[in-house]
Amino acid sequence: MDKLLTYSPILIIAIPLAVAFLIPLISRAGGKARNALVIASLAFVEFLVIILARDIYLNGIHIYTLGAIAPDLALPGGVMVPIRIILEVDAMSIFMGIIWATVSLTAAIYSLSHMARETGQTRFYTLSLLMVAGCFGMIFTGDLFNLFVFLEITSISGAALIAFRTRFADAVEGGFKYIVISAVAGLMFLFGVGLLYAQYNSLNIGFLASVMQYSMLDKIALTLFLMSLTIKTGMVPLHMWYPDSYSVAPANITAMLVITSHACMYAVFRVCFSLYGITLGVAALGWIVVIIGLLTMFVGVTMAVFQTDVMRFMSYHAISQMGYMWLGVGVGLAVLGNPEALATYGRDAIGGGIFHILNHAMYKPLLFLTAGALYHRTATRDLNKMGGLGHNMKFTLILYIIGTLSIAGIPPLNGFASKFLIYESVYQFNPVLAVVAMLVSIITLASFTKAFQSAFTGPQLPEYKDVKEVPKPMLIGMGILAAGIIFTSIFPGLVLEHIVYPATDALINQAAYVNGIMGGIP
Amino acid sequence: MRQVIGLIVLLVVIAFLVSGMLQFIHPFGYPPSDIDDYIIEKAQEETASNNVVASVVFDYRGFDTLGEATILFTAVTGVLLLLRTVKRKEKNS
Amino acid sequence: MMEHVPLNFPFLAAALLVGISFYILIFKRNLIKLIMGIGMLASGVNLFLVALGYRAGGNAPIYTDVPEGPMVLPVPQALTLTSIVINVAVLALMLTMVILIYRHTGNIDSKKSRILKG
Amino acid sequence: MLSKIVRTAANQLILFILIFGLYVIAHGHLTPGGGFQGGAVIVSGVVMLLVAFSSKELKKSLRERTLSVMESSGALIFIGLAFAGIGIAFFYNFLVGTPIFGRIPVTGPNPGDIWTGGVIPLMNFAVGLKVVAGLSAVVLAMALFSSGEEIEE
Repeated sequence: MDKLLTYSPILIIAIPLAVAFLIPLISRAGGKARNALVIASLAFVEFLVIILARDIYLNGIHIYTLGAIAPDLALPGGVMVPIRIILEVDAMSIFMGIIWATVSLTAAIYSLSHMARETGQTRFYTLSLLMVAGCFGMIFTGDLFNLFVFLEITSISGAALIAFRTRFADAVEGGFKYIVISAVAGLMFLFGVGLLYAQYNSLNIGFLASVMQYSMLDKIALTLFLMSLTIKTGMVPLHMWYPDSYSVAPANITAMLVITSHACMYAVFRVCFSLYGITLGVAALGWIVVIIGLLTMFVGVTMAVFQTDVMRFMSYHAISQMGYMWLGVGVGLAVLGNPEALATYGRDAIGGGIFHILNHAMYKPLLFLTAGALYHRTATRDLNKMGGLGHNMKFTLILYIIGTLSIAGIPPLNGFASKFLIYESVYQFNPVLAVVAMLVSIITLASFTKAFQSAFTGPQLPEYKDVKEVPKPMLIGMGILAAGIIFTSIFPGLVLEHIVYPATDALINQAAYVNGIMGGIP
Repeated sequence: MRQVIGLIVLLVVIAFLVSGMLQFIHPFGYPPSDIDDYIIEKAQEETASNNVVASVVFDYRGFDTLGEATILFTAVTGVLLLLRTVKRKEKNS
Repeated sequence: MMEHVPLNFPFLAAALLVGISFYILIFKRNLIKLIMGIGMLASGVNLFLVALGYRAGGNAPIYTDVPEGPMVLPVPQALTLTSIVINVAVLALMLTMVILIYRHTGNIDSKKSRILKG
Repeated sequence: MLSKIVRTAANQLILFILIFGLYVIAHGHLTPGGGFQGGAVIVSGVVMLLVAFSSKELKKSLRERTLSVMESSGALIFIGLAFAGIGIAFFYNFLVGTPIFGRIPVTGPNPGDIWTGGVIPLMNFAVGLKVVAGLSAVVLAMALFSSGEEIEE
């Protein structure tokens, strides 16, 4: 078992890759074998992530050096510089790993029946497995150029999957916008990596953090990193592509794409906290992130109020929920400088932001999957055309209610726990921010009740009389996410203590991340 | 009018890049190179190949090349997925 | 050591390429020109990466019958190889989507072929 | 479909392009080149054939099914070679020192001996196979789609 443990970071990335290469050959034996292989491999990856998570929470950072004589040999003999690519998995990366493994497994189960009637399924499953491998690579790698390569894998497979329904013109246009934005963002990121390589001749995040001197070039590189990665998460000034791309993709692909935006946000945190750390002018950087977070929150929800397309409506809400995360972690970043402010509310702010990532990663895919279920039965995304579907789509109705209450932050459910943590800590930093955050949460609740009313309640429309409930696999997929939401709602303290706060401490503690690579040498 | 704004934006961006490049980047031809000296020196013995770039591509940073081969595989599968002739099996939708 | 060094021409060329491609990305409406702009941006960044690795008077880092003299840095060349292949993959996908957009909307002017509003 | 002269010339020329491409792939660890560059050379030969013969004829000889099998097997060989050294580490060069490809060259400038390079020549072949199959499938699919042909799936 422990042998499996030492190899688990690389196995989690390599198994989806190997299976993706295998699927075109296996699919000749029929669709059933292919689907079984996809679900089996994703389940095994989920198992690997869980045992790796347990090991990391017990004894800290986990390293895997690719191609060295021993897997944990970071520095080859007689040299103080890491030569090879090193996968560094700390509590924060495994936190994202757990989210990504669960959501990709549910999306795969969901797609078994949602995609049953589409052509080109073999290539669809190959691309979704490649996207799974790409995002795992982005989360686990400790190497900047490797982060760029896996960012590109996720973008290219995402763009092809967005444009999957080639018979609709808007799907192809959404895919084109996504690939253009990702290409430009990737090249800007590469430019920043080139700048850092020009000065320190290394690409390893841990080593760069230890030799960083904050010269003018490093500041330019930081702006390039932030600009390129925040474009991919749908920040306000550059968010117009986000609803266009995420509303036209199949529902399970949108659910996975939301998590890839979280992975880009994780990359921003890795750059801000682990690569540049405290000594950079953190207060100014923190304030920028806070202001952008507020803007994202507000514009996202105001644009969402009058949307008629249910998927566009959900995409705008996804943008506004991202604003909460930026707000929480931005406040934490702003007070990273003075330790006593950090101790009182800084750590809670970052904890709230990261806990909100976990909650958002559960209820937003659930809402997208329920919207997909509506599309599966009514073949339309227009809220005005839907009506009275609650009568014969009972389970979808219940799941939609769970998702809505959770996103609006109603007390019993988990959305409230993380938002309350953010309000409480952000209030001590600056009361105005907390007031705006609460206002946005109220507007979210209002807009979701409107959407709920137009889709589910009301008289049963004649053309939807014979609409049946969605098939079994789609319900199982949505059920897993709903179970996750309910578990986090009942035991928020448990989840906070065991998963969220270790991740927060791992993010704040840059020295541990650097020592993981440099082996304790200051 | 838009052309004028465009040219101004272009000049500002190029001026910013050129100024950044002239003052701060290391002089062309004299880069810091501690990793690369180690690789040039040890490549033949550790990876048994004369072409040091090939040893970097396939052995020292082989994981990048695996990622890159995956990117090529993704792009080919994506293109063939998009250019498939759509014969959708319309049962009941 | 600094005075006789040649002006950083490759970095100047990379800066110009990136600057011009920004202009194209912002102002050109034809989708094919947009793709050419991204191709130009990619070659600008690749030129910047390769120019980082040059060592004055260096030879190619290949030990087969190499003349005397220092060797050029191999790692930036490996990074550029990967970046070029990524650029090929991205361009292939973008061109396929332009083919499909042209087939759906009959033109490739980004203003007229805009379907998604609001 | 170009004139007969062009078609016969293309038939002869493809052989030289193929040989040169294989040379670039095979000597990836000795001279500049390798899997990607050699594969691109061979794909340029395939594009030449596509120009000389129309995409309908080429579809008969280059079946889309075989290209996808070639590409998947190339990728599987590559990741298999990477997995083979899992005993020590994922991308470990396990063939260094073994008689197959592993002779360690004399350090410093040397004329270059093909039986060196450990895993690198095998990986070059796998990547070359993948690039040839993948890019020719893309070029063929684009040609068939624009001319309204059926890309059999």
